[in-house]
Parts: sequence; C-alpha cells; structure tokens
Amino acid sequence: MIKRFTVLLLLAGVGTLFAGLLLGYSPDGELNATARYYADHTAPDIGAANIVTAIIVTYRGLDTLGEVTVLFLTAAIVGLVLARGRRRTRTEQRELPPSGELLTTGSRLLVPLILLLGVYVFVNGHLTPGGGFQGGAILASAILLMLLTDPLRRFSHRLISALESTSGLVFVGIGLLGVFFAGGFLDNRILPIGNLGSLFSAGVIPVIYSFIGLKVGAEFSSMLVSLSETEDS
Amino acid sequence: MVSPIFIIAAGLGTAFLLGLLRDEWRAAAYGLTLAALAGTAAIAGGWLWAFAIDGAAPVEILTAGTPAPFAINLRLGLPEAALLLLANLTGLLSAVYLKDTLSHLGRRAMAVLLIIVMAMGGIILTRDLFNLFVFFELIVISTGGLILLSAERHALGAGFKYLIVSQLITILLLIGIIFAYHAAGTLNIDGMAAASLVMLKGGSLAFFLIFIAVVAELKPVPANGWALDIYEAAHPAFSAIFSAAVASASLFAVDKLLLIGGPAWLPVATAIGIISFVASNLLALPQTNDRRMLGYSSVGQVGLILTVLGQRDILGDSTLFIAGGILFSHAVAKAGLFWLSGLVAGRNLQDWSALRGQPLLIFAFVTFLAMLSGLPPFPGFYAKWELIHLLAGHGRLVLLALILFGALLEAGYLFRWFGYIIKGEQPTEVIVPARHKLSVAMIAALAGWALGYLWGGLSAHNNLLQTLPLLFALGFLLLEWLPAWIKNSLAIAGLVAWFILGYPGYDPLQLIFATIMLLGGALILMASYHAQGRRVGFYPSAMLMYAGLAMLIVAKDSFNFFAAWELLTVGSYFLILRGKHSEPHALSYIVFSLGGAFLILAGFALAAQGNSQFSIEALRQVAQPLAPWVFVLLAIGFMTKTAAIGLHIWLPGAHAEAETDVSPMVSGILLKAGLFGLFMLLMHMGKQQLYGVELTHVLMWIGALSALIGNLLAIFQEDAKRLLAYSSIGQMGYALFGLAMMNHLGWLMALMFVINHYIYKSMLFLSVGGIAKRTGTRLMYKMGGLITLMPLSFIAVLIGIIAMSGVPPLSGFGGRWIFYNAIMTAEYRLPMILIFLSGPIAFLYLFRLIHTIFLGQLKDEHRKIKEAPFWILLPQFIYVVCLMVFALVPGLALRRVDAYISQFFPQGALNWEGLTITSDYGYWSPVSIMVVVGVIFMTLFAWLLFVNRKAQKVKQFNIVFAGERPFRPETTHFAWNFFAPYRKALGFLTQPLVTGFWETLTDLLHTAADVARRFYTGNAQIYAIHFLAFVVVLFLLSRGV
Amino acid sequence: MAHIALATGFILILIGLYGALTNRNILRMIVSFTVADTGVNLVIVAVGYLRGRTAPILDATLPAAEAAARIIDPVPQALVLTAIVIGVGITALMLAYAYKLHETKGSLDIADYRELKW
Amino acid sequence: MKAELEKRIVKGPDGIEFEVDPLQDYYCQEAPTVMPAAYSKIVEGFFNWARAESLWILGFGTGCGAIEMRPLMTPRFDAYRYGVQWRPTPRQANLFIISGYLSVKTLKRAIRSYEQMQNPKYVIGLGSCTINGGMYWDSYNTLKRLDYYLPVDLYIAGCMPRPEALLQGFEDLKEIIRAGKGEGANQYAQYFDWYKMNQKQVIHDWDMPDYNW
Amino acid sequence: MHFEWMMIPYSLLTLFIVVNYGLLLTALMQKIGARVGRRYGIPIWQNYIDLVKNYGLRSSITHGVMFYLGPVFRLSGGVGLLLFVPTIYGSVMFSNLSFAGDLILALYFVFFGALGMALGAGESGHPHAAIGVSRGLSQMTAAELPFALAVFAVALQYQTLSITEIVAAQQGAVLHWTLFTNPFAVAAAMLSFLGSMMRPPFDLVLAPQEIPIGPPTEYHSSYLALMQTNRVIFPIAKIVIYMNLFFGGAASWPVFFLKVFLIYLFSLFVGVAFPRFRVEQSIRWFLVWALPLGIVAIVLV
Repeated sequence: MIKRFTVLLLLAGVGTLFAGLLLGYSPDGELNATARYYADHTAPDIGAANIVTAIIVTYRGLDTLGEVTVLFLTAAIVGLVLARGRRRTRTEQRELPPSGELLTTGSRLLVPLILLLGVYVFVNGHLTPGGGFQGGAILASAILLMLLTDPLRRFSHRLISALESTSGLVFVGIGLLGVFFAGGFLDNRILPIGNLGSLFSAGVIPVIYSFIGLKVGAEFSSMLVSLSETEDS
Repeated sequence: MVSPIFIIAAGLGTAFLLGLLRDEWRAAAYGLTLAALAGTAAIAGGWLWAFAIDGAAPVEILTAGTPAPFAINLRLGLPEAALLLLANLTGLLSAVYLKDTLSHLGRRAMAVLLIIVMAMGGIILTRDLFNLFVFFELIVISTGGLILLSAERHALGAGFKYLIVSQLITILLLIGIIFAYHAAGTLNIDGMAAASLVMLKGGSLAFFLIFIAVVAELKPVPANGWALDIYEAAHPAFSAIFSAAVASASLFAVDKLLLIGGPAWLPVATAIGIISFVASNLLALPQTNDRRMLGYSSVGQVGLILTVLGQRDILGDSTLFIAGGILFSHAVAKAGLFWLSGLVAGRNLQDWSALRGQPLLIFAFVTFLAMLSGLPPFPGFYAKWELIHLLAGHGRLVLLALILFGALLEAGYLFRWFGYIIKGEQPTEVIVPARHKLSVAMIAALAGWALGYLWGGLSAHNNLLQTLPLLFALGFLLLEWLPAWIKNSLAIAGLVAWFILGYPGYDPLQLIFATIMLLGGALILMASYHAQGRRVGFYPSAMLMYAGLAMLIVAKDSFNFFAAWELLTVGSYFLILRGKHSEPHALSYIVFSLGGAFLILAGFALAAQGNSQFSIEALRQVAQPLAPWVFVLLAIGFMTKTAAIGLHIWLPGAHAEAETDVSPMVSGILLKAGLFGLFMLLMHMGKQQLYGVELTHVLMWIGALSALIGNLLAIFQEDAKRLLAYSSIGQMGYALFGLAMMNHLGWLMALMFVINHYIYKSMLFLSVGGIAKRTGTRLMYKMGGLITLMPLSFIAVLIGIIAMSGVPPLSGFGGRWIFYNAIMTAEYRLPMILIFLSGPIAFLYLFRLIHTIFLGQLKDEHRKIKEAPFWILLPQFIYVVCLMVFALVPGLALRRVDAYISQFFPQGALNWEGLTITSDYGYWSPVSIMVVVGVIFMTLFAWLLFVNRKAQKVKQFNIVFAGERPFRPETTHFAWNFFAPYRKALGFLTQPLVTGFWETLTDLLHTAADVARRFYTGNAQIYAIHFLAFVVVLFLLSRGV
Repeated sequence: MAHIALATGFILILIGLYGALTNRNILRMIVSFTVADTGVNLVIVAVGYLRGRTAPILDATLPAAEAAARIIDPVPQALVLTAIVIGVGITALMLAYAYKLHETKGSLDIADYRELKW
Repeated sequence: MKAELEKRIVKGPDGIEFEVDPLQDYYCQEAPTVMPAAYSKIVEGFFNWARAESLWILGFGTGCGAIEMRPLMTPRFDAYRYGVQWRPTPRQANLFIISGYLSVKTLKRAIRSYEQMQNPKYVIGLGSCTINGGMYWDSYNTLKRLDYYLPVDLYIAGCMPRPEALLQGFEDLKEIIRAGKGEGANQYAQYFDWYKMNQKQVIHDWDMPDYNW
Repeated sequence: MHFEWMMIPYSLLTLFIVVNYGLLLTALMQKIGARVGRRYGIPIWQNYIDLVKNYGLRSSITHGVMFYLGPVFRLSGGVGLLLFVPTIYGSVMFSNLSFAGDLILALYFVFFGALGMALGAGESGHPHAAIGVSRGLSQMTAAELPFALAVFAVALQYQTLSITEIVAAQQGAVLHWTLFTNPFAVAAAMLSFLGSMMRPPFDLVLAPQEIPIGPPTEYHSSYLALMQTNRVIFPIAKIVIYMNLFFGGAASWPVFFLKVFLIYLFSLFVGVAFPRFRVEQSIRWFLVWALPLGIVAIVLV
C-alpha cells in the first residue's frame, strides 16, 4: 500500500514534469533549421525521395548503424542468455499437439508472399514509406508464422548468423567506402545518386537499406528462434 | 593518422565478422577480438601522442559527407584521445583477462565485448545528442549481456535490475531529447550550446531530463542500488570495464552536457557529485563483500570527478588536469583491483589474505590503494593538491571539507582492507594466478606508476618520481631478492650518504633534525642486522619513510612539504603494519595521519589562497582573518603526528605492536616529523589569536595535558612497549609545551627534547624489544629478575631511565633545567601545574619499567635466556655513549641551535662560555655535576666495599618472608598493577574518554552507514522508485529553488 | 491536436510506469514498459507534427522545391524508428532474462530476486 | 615435600625444556660460617659495647609471652631509653626473643628468622616453657628445650615473667655481650649439623632448604 | 662562582657538621616525640651507637649488584644534595659546591638517591620493598607538586634560580623572608615538606605495621648504616633548601642550627598528632589542600 502510494506520489511528480513540458509546448509553425535543410537538400544531395530514409541511412547513418548493432547485440545476448545451461534439458522433449491443417496450409501459402513483401518494402525504402527495418520485421514475421505452424522446427543458426554478420559487415564496409570515395563515413554518394524517384537512385541507400532489411530480418528471426527454442522444457 | 571513425568501424566490423566464423574456431575469434581491440587502442594511442606531444589541433570528423549540425559529427581532441585509449586498453586487458571465459562462451560474448568498447568510443567521440543516446543504449544492452559472463548465481537478477532502471532512464532521456530538439531545432550538442538551450522555452525542462538521465548513468547516490548489485555480481573483468571505462565515458558525456547546460547547472553537478562521493564512501564502510565495496568506491570516485566537473567555473584550465588525474587514478586502480579480485576465491574482504606471500600482487594492490587514496606519487595526489588549492582560493570551504572527509572515509576502508590482507588469518589456499591474469594486473600497476610520472611532469611542481630519495626508496623494491643484511648495508649507506650530501645546505635546525632522522635512522637500522632472511617489504617501507623525512626537512614550499609528509606517513604505515598484532593500530595510525595530512593540506591551501606554488616562508604573510585558521589547521595536522592528547589513540598500539627495530624508528624518529612541522609553523606564523584566544596558549594546554595524561596512562600499562609508547605521548607533550611557550629557551628545550627523546626512546625501545625477543612476552609482570641474565640491557635501560627522568647528572636534566629557565619568562603559567605534576609521574613508570623487568624475582622459564642479540645491543651502547657525551657537553649540539633561535627570539639566549652554562636566571655546569657526583659516588662505593667485603651472595628466595618462604617467583614478584593505589587516587583521569570519543564516532559512522545502506533493499522496483524519487526531488528542487 | 497526442503519450508513459512499478510479476512489468515505450514514441512523433502538412516523401504531388513548406518535420520520424528498434531490443533482452530468471528460481516475482542488497 | 619445592621441567621461551630444582636454584647452598671477631681487641670491645647498647629485637612473638613484651614500649617501662627497639625484619634485628612456648610449627619460622639475622645475634628464651616445656611439658608438639634447636644466650624464667624481668634480662644480656660472650651465632655456625639434626628430629615435614640465610 | 680546591675541605667540614648535627637532631626529635607520649625516649647519642653497631656487624649478604649499589646511590644523593646547596649565606666556602648548579639541580638531585634506593630495594626481590617503592613514588608525585609550584613562585618572585641570590633577596629584615612576602608559596611548600619527611601521616613507605618495613626490608649491617647516615643528612639538606628559599637562609651556623631545628620540628608536630593516611588519601590530600595554595602562589606572583 505504501509502495503504491509512493509510486503514485512520484508519478504525480513526474506528471508535473510532463505537464510542464506539455504546457510549455507550442507547435512550430515552420520547419526548424535542421528540418528545413533536410527538406531542401535531400533531393539534390542524396537523391532519395523519402526524406526520412535519407535521414536514417545517410544523415544519421551512424545512429542507424548503432540501431543495427543494438539488434545484433540483442540477438547475440539473447542467444548467450538462453544458451547458458541449455544442454541438460535436451532429452525431455515435450510432445506438442499438431498444428491445425488451416494454419499449416495457410502458412505455406503466405510465407513466400510475406517474404516477397518484405523484400519489396526494404528495396523501395528510399522511395516509399518503409525501409530496411520495416522490411526486416516483415521478413521475420514469416519466420514467426513458420514457428507457429511447427514449434519444433529448427532453423540453421549458422545461416541466420552468417546472414546477419555479412549484412552488418557490408553496412560497415560501405560506410567505410564513403570515407575513401566520398565525403565521409556512410556518405551514400559512392554510387551516383541517379534520378529522384527511380529504384536505382539515392546512391548506395537502397543497397544499405537492403542489407539492413536482411540483417534486421535475420536478427529478429534469430531472436525468435532463440526464444522459441526455450520451449524445449 | 588513421581516422578515429575506424575505431568505431573496426569494433563493429570485427563484431560482425565474428558471426561469420564457425563456432568452433574460438581461438581465431579470440585472436581477432584481441587484434581489433589492440588496433583500436593503437589508433587512440597514436592520436593521443599526436595531441599531447605534437600538439595537434582537435579534429572534427564528419559523417555522410554533410557538415554538422545536419549530420552526425565526431570530435577528437586530447581528452577524447586519452579517454579512448583508456577505454580501449581497459577493454583489451579485460579481454586478455577473460581469455578462458570468452573462449568458453564463444564468439557472441566476444562480439558483445567489442561492441561495448566501441560504444564507449562512440560516447566519447560523438557530438550529437541522439547519437549519444544510441551509444548509451548499446552500453546498456551490452552490459546486460556481459553481466552474464559472471559465474555468480545472482548476476541475472542484477542484470535485470539494471535493465529496469535503464528503461526508466531511456524514457526520460528520449523525452528530454525530443523536447530539446523541439526547442533548439537541432540535435547537435554544440548547436544546442550555441542556442543556449536552457534559456529557450521548454528547453530547461528538456535539458533537466537529459541531464538527469545521463547523470543517472554515473550511478549517483541514492539512485544507484542496481549498480552496486552489478558490481557485486558481475565478472571482475567486466566490472573493471564498467567501473573504469564506462564510467569515464559517461563522465565525459556529462561534461558535454554541462556545455549545453552552462554555468547554472554546475552547482547541480557539484551537489550530486559530492553527495555521491561522501555518501557512497560512508556506505562502503560496513561492506564485507570486496566487489560491492569496490562498487561503492567507484561510485564515490565518479562522484568526486563529477564534483570537479561541477567546479569548472573556478578550476578553469586546470579542470582537465584535476579531473584527469582523479579519473585516471580511479580507472587504473579500480580496474586493477577488480582484476585482482578475480584472483581471489572468497568474496569476503578477509579472504584477500590469500594475496599474502605474493609480493607482486601485494605490490600491485598497494599501488592501486595509493592511487585511490590520492597518495604521492600518483596522479590523484597532484590533482587533489590543485583541486583543494583552487577550492580554498575561491572560498568553497564546505565543499573542500566534504571532499577531504569523503577521501578520509575511503582511505579508512581501503587501508582496513589492506590490513586484512597483510594480517588476516593465514590463507587456507595459496592462489596461483594464471600468467595472463597476473600480467594484466601488473600492467595496470605499472600504468599507475607511469601515470604518476606523467602527472608529476604535467604538474607545476617537481616530479616526485624524479626525486632522489624517493627513487632510492623505490629502488629497494627491485632488490627484494637480496638477503636482508646487504639491503641493510645499502640502506645505511644511503642514509649516511644523503646526510653528507645535504650537510652543507642545512641550517642548524635542519641539521639537528637531519642528524636525528638520517644518521639516527642509520643507527637504528644497525639493529636490523640481526634479522634473518630477506625481510621482504621492510626496506622499501622503511626507506620510503626515510625518504619522506629527508625530503621534509629540506622542503621549501608547501607542495614538497606535503608530499614528503604523505610519503613518510605511508612508509611508516607499512612499517607499523609489519608488527604481529598491529593491524588495528596501523589502521588507526593511517586514518589519523591521513586526517591530519588533510588538515595540513587544507591549511596550506587556505594560506595559499589558490596559489599552489606556496613557499613555506610565505606563511608569514598570511593575512589576518585567515591566519589563525591556517594556524589551527596546520597545528592540528602536525599534532596528529606528535600524538597530542585527543589525537593520540593510534600511538600506543602502533608503537607497541611494531617490530623490535621498527618501534624505535616510529617513536624516536617519526614523531619528530610532527615536531618539525610545528617548528616550521610557529617559526613562520608565530602567535595567532582566534576569537581573542591566544592559540599558543591552547597549544600549551594541549602540550601539558598530553604530558600529564600520557605519563599517567603509561604508569598503568602492563606491556613494556605500550608503556614506552604512552611515555612518548607525554614526552611529545613536553616538547609541544616548550614550543608553545614561544620564547627562546622554550624552543631550545623542545629541541633538547627532540634530541634526548630520540636517544633514550630509541634505546629503551631497542632494549625492551631485545628483551621481549628473548622472553617471548612484552608483559612486564611476566618478566623479572633479568638483571643477572641481561646485564647489558639493564645498563642501557638504567642509563635511559636516568636520562629520561631528568635526574642529574645525565642529559635529561639539561632539558629540565632549560625548561625551568624557559618558564620564568612564559607569560602564561597555569599549564605549568600539569607539567609539574607529570614530571614525577614519569618517574613512576620509569621505575616500574626497570623494576618489573630486571629486578625482583626471576621466573623459572627465563632461567636459561641469553643476553639480547649483539646487533640490538650495539646501537644501545652507541646511544649510551651519545647520552654521556651529550650530558657532558650539551653545547656540542645546542650551541649552534641556540644562536639560530636567537633569530626568532633574541631575548634569553644562553651563555655557553667555559664549563658553566648560564641563563638570565641560573646556571648549570654539567661537567662539575658529573665530577662531583662521580667522586661522591665512588668514595662511598669504595667505603662500602671496604666495610662490607665479606658480603655473601644469596639467591632469589633468600629473603625474609615473615618466617615463611616464598611460594613461587610469580607470586613473589610484585609487578602486576604496580601502582594500584595510584589508580584509586587518580585513576579517574585515565578514563578512556578520548578513545571512547573516537570509538563512538566510528561506531556512529558505521551504524549510520549500516542503517543507511538498508535503503538498498535489493528489490528492482524499489531501485526504480529510488531513481524516480531522485528525479522528482531534483526536479522540485530545481524548480523551487 | 499535437497537445492531445502529447498528453496521450505522457499518460501512456505514466500508466506504463505505474504498472511497471507496482506489478511484481516480471512479465507484467515488461509489458508495462512496452506501454510506456509506446507513449514515448507517441510523444516523439507528436513533437514532429506540424499542423496541416504532409509526410516527408517527395513524389509527383510534392516536388522538392515545395518540400520545406509542406512537409512535417522528418527528424522525429527518423528518431522514432531508432527508438522503436532499441525498445524492441531491450524488450527482447528483458524477456530472455525473464525466462532465465524463471528457469533458475521458478519464480517471476521481482521481489524474490533480492539476494544482492545493501 | 610441598609441590612447589619439587623439581620440575620448565619450558623456556625458545621452546627448550630444562629442569628447575627449587631447593637448588632458589636458595643459597652455603652453610653459615664462623665469623671472626674484629682484628683488634679494642675495636672488638668497642663494637661489643655498641652492640650491647643497641639491641634491636625481632618483632616476632612466638608464644603467649609476647604479651609481656608490648608493655616495654609503653611510657611505664619505656625500653627505648636502654637502646632497645623493635625491628620488623630479621635482617636488621640482632636479638631474638623466643617469647614463651615454641610449637613445632612455630619452630620452623623461628629457625628461618634466626638464620636470617646477621652475625652477631642473640637469643633470649622467655618463660619456663623455653627451658623445660613448662606447663606444656607433656604436649606432643611443644618443644621442651630451646637450646637444642637454637643457641640461647639467656633465659628469663617465669610463667610469665613480668616486663621488669625482661628489662633485667636485657641488662644481663648487655653484660654478656660487653664481655664478649655473646657468640651464639658463631656457636650455631660451628655446630650447625648438630642443630640441624635436632631440628629435623622434631620437624617431621621438613620442607625448607637447610640454609635459609 | 668557580671551583677552588679549598672548597673540598670546607665541604667536608660542612658534611661533618651536618652529620653530627643530624645524628643529634634526629635523636632529639625522637625524644621530643617520645615526650609527647610521656616516655623518656632514646638517649641523645643513641644514633651514634646504632650506627657503630651496624657498621660493626660481622656478616652481611647481597642480592646482587644493584642491591649493593642502592645505599651508595642513596647516600650519594644525600651528600650531593647537601653539597650542591649553599649552607651558610655570605660564606663563599660554606656555599659548598653550589657552583655546579642552581636551584633546579637541587630539586632534581633529590631523585638521585630515591631512584638508586628504589632500584636496590627492587633487586632484593622482596615484594614489600616493591610495594614500598610504589607507595613512595605515588605519594611523591602529589607531594612534590605544591613544592614545585612554590619554588616556581619563589623563582618568579625573585627572578632568579640561584639559591644564593634568593637568600640575598631575603636579607635585611625578618619581614623580607619569603614566608612573609609570599605566604601562599610557603604554605604550599610546607605542606609538601610534610610529605617528604617520612613522618605520620605520610609515612607510607616504611609503614611498619603494613609492609614491614618497605624498601629497606632486606637491608642490614653496613648497607643499613649507609642508609642511616643518609637519614640524618638528607632531611637536613632538604630543610636547608626550604630554609634558603622561604626562611631567609642562615648567615651563621647557630642560626642554621636553629632554623633547621624549627623546620624539622614542624613535621614532628604534625607527625605526632595524626595517624597514617592510606596512599590514595595522601595523594588526594595533597591535591586538594596543598595544590590550590601552590596555584594561588604562582598566580599571585
């Protein structure tokens, strides 16, 4: 009781803080200098139609690299956490009821479609809403579906991790190419920026975003797989 | 130069690359990890070299080919390079240390390790706020992973607590960032600073959130329960990274934020920092788990650095030097200690006694300990010196006091820990450290020394590691493999040589002290010849003390004086700690001494008013409202060393429990350091008044009380060495009294006491030590009747006590005579009563000493003991000769000093013409007295021999016993509680009030800490609530105030 | 509009925090945190919102020249993506921890993990 | 023999064990010797005069006769005016008054005290008991003849003799001393073995060294 | 003042006079004490006889070197003290050997004999000896305190530490004596004097009924004779200091005899009227009654 009351009291304090922020908030009428720069320079400098993508992959590419790393890290750690002391339970395999026919068939149908959609989303990341992260998440949802269908299904950790690592390496490698061939780390202009709006435009952004998509997909999958393998016991 | 972006790229790239390797290729993966870390460290090192040596300008690194603030940019300057190097090296060494664990866990763990190091680099380099957040999150997550390296069961729980609090931090941080962005229109830190975010609408709240979130990463008290659990549970190698590198990176992030916040936020940082520093050091006191205690210490040190950052408004350009000094000391030491903790099996502090018998590890430990405590010659020392001076110069005295208090607490528990190592129970298992782990710890220790050298060079003062005495002392570390007698000869030669070298430069006062400290020290060292084996640890400690003493007497400015003071304190601490049961006493010695040293530091700082180059001479010019306070601080500081009453409780144990040849060193010589300080003080500051109270009068009372209580306590001791130790308190009281009289003869008397006390106390300690060695006990009532078996020791003690009690014709009388002449002109008389009372009391304990040991009944088990060893006797007889010579021709030593004192007090000099010494009031002819007494004595002796020529020697039980015979020697020897009636009459004066006071104080501190630490309940939600409360309270404070 | 979104976001955060701090079940705590994360993301996006503007994607209807006048602030959108991903990462990590904790002690009560304290 | 006088093994502080024989190690092992008079007869005469005029009595009341010695210090008798005074330690006394009956138990103390007095020393047997046992003539533990055990210079008969008799006794003793006949100490030394034999005959539990000094 | 060879015979003469005077004086004091008790008391020459007898005893024992040296120390202390103090004011020769040191020397030389004696007694191995020493030293600390204060007061008053000069300052009239010019100091010193005279109520050291007879328990024959010699010299030497400091000194031997007699008599008067203190009572007595007088003395000077 005391704890609840304390929490409420503290949250009231935090609420006051938020209220201060809320009351002090007045929406901008115009874009601020940074946003304006992006609005004005994305098309000519980066060549990406999706300004958000330009920001994510190029202007704030280091953040994105960090983000990818977060996922990589999480995947690695989840694997590490769950791998600890795993082996002992291997023998006690619980019998699971078979999945329904509907689910099995449906998933067979849907998985390729989902995969395709995912690829589409990240390949077109610089043009349309969406991108590597979204696409990767969609890819992973396919894996999730497969796991739902057959909880005991095993995926090749090696494959996933190779995919993950390769994509990461490529991302870093491309970033470094920017240092040598363009204006700096993660500069997308090592390839020509092309025409605004076409698939092969915005320099190296589609490439990077594709690898991000693959990587995110692989990482989510890896996490899902690791978590699903805990079903053993 | 390799672009620093490669530091990030290499870390990440390697981490990703590891995923490509087969899980079985662990060795390759491990090699790759090490190579990557080494490579990044090399890059950082290269940059550091470029900045520090070549003076390169800081570089900006743009990403995305777009200028800041529109793309993320990085910046690399000197501090960044240094921190990068620190982070990468810590990572590299921890990786080496973790060889087995990493190989066991596989490439994923290595990748996580690489990423955390990379993320630290990111935090250090980036100039973008959101980017900072990303790297922080990377650290959070990788921390969550690396905690699992630990084999500890509870690591999971600790990691989860950390994640929960991180969530809260993340939420606040994100909200803050987005509103800051909204207010400033940029995410660039420099941009925000330029736009002065906190002045913008909504900006200050946003900044508050960001600031509080980043500060929370520094684990400030009280929002840090989770951090301690991590320290306790995590693998030590990770804790090393966490404490040394992550904290440094976070601090740097806070530093960047303060750039945005501007001066208004500096006090907040200071307040958070100092509260963390003091509170966590307090909370560390009752800890028994080593890693948890180290955790508290880490939190404290980080708090201290935060305080320093918060004081940048007055520290100005020195901020880097000070913060860097403390930071690197902390980082190296803490990393080293965590690495060491991995070698110790038990988690209890006492289990560290396993280090015993491993000189290398102990050396490393001592290095780390000294670094953490800010002792010379390590960076923390220089940094603290500057910091305190600047604080004092700007009148931030409360902060100064808090910092010193916290540092004292820290030194307290750290040295207690060291005591457990050296004196704890014999280790059950011997540790055999793996070679790579050992080398990691040793690299840290060596890095500590290198940093010490570096900071010494950077400081505006002389580099202590280039001073000859200190190097000489440290040189003995390399000679530890030699047998003791060679080292002893070297040590003696060194002392004598240094004396001869310095001889032309000494003024008479210095000459007296130099003679006692250097030549006297060499003389006492002769007694060390009797020791067998290698005596590991003895010579470095002893020579460190002597180095400190040698530097002390020639110190011209306050820095050198203070550095020498610290050196001799530390050296003597190690010496004292060597005694069998000396652990608690050594601890109280070091705590009192460091406390005193801090007071001295504060005093000098106050006097210097911010000018850290302060010559001792300049004490004369201290301005008025300040001067008495400076006087008080310095005087109390020096009096901790002379063990004036109230500050004396460390002395009896420390002197009594020390080894045979150490007791005379610490009693005969070390105490004089305090007197030397007082001489300096009074010489330069003279009389001072505080609230109308003449401070020298207060000193007189303290001196008189010390003399009385010291002597009174001495007579009730059963332990011979304790008796002598208490007597030292009394004797130092006399000397203090003489100094405080502030007249010519008072000073002369004090000097006479310096000489006399050195001679007879060294002699008595040696004799008693020799006897204790033979009899196996120091309890006097267990001895008795040894005169026939140890006649030479008896003669030495006899001469010693005659000299000490001031009975003519020996030299103690000279002191008394000068004393009486001195008090004739003293303007204040009441304390004399105490002095007059304590004089005869000295007689009591001296008689007791000689009687209960040498006279009376011989005990059965002592029937076969031999005279004390030759090497212990030899110095004693040199002292006897000295005493005789000094008794006959005191002018030999005193004449020049007398003339020297005339500079300060022209009135009242003695006249040394002919055989008779005359003062304004009386006269004294030592030679005549000796001759007259000698002639009378010899005549009467001859007469007795003639009339009593047939006397028959009888044995010990041939005594009249009321017609009966004695039962046993033990029951016949009247020795225990010798002065029982005295206890009845005046025993109330010996109530252990002072001991009680200090014990209550420490108990209070411990109890307070013990109660306060229950605040950390171990429940993750409670920790989260702490954090929220911290935020809310700070918010309310920042709004309300 | 922006105020409503912000207020909603803040309330979500507070609700999430309340849940996280009062529920002793670890899984409930994790869920509460995701609620709070959602609130945060909402706040971020809301801050970037400009009344009457469109998404920052250039196409035929939105030529580059007019972009500055017609799009909303793209930066928070970029940031929120990162925030979401990081939130996902931490949530996954916490879930893995929760699983492991349950495995070691058979309890999901946060109050049971108090061995380390003081 | 009392335990504390038996030989025992003692361990020194250095761990080496050795034997301690209290009777050997605690006490002197030399018998008293006959002390020659001063070189010159005149000097010896002078000394004897001084010895006679300065009788220092050992303040040790062995029996009921001690009650008669106390009045000697009072104004009524005031023995001090005759150069007589009481000393609390046998070392400084030279006159031992066996005041009344002497039980075997007390004899031990008397012997020890006597032997600790310095040569020359004198013994006065006070009361009949010291001569023939007196009213304790058939007691199992009272000595019948003092001079078997200690060399007696003078007996003062009576049961009890009055203080006046004691004063007279002192005067008689002074005569003896002045005449150079107060050589009890030398006699004791000369016939030491005989005295010891007699002493040991009555003291069955002889638990003291032979030479008490 | 310088040493001249003629000082030696004169010093020996002083010694001779003092020994004889002391032997008679102590006997006389005992006699006076006896008269208080309505006894005749000892013959006036009894001390001579006792001395001769003790020197004439034929046998003696020794407990060791310190035991042997103890009485030597004791007597050296007494003789030295006497000789370091000028006895007759105005006489260079009877100033003895006071050229060697001033008042302070005399004050501290008092301890010389006490220390030696204590050591000798200690080696005798007798517990009573040690107890006696313990008692004596304990009492001394308290008893010496008022005296030291008084001496300090007197030295301050006359601004010198030289005994001769202090005596000189008191010459001229009886009212010039410190007794009248500084009564508190004298009062304190005289109370302290009681403590050092080994008479009731302060005869704790010998205490024949409790620890027969304290330190000299084992001393006898010629040792005792030496100590007896000291017993007649030492109190007089001490009284001479008192006389010089407080009672105007003595310009001739008759005055000397008179003053010494009277000062000695003071301790006797107190002694016959009071029973013995216990040790702690004695210490407290000095601290409570004599010490404040001493403090008043130094504060008022």
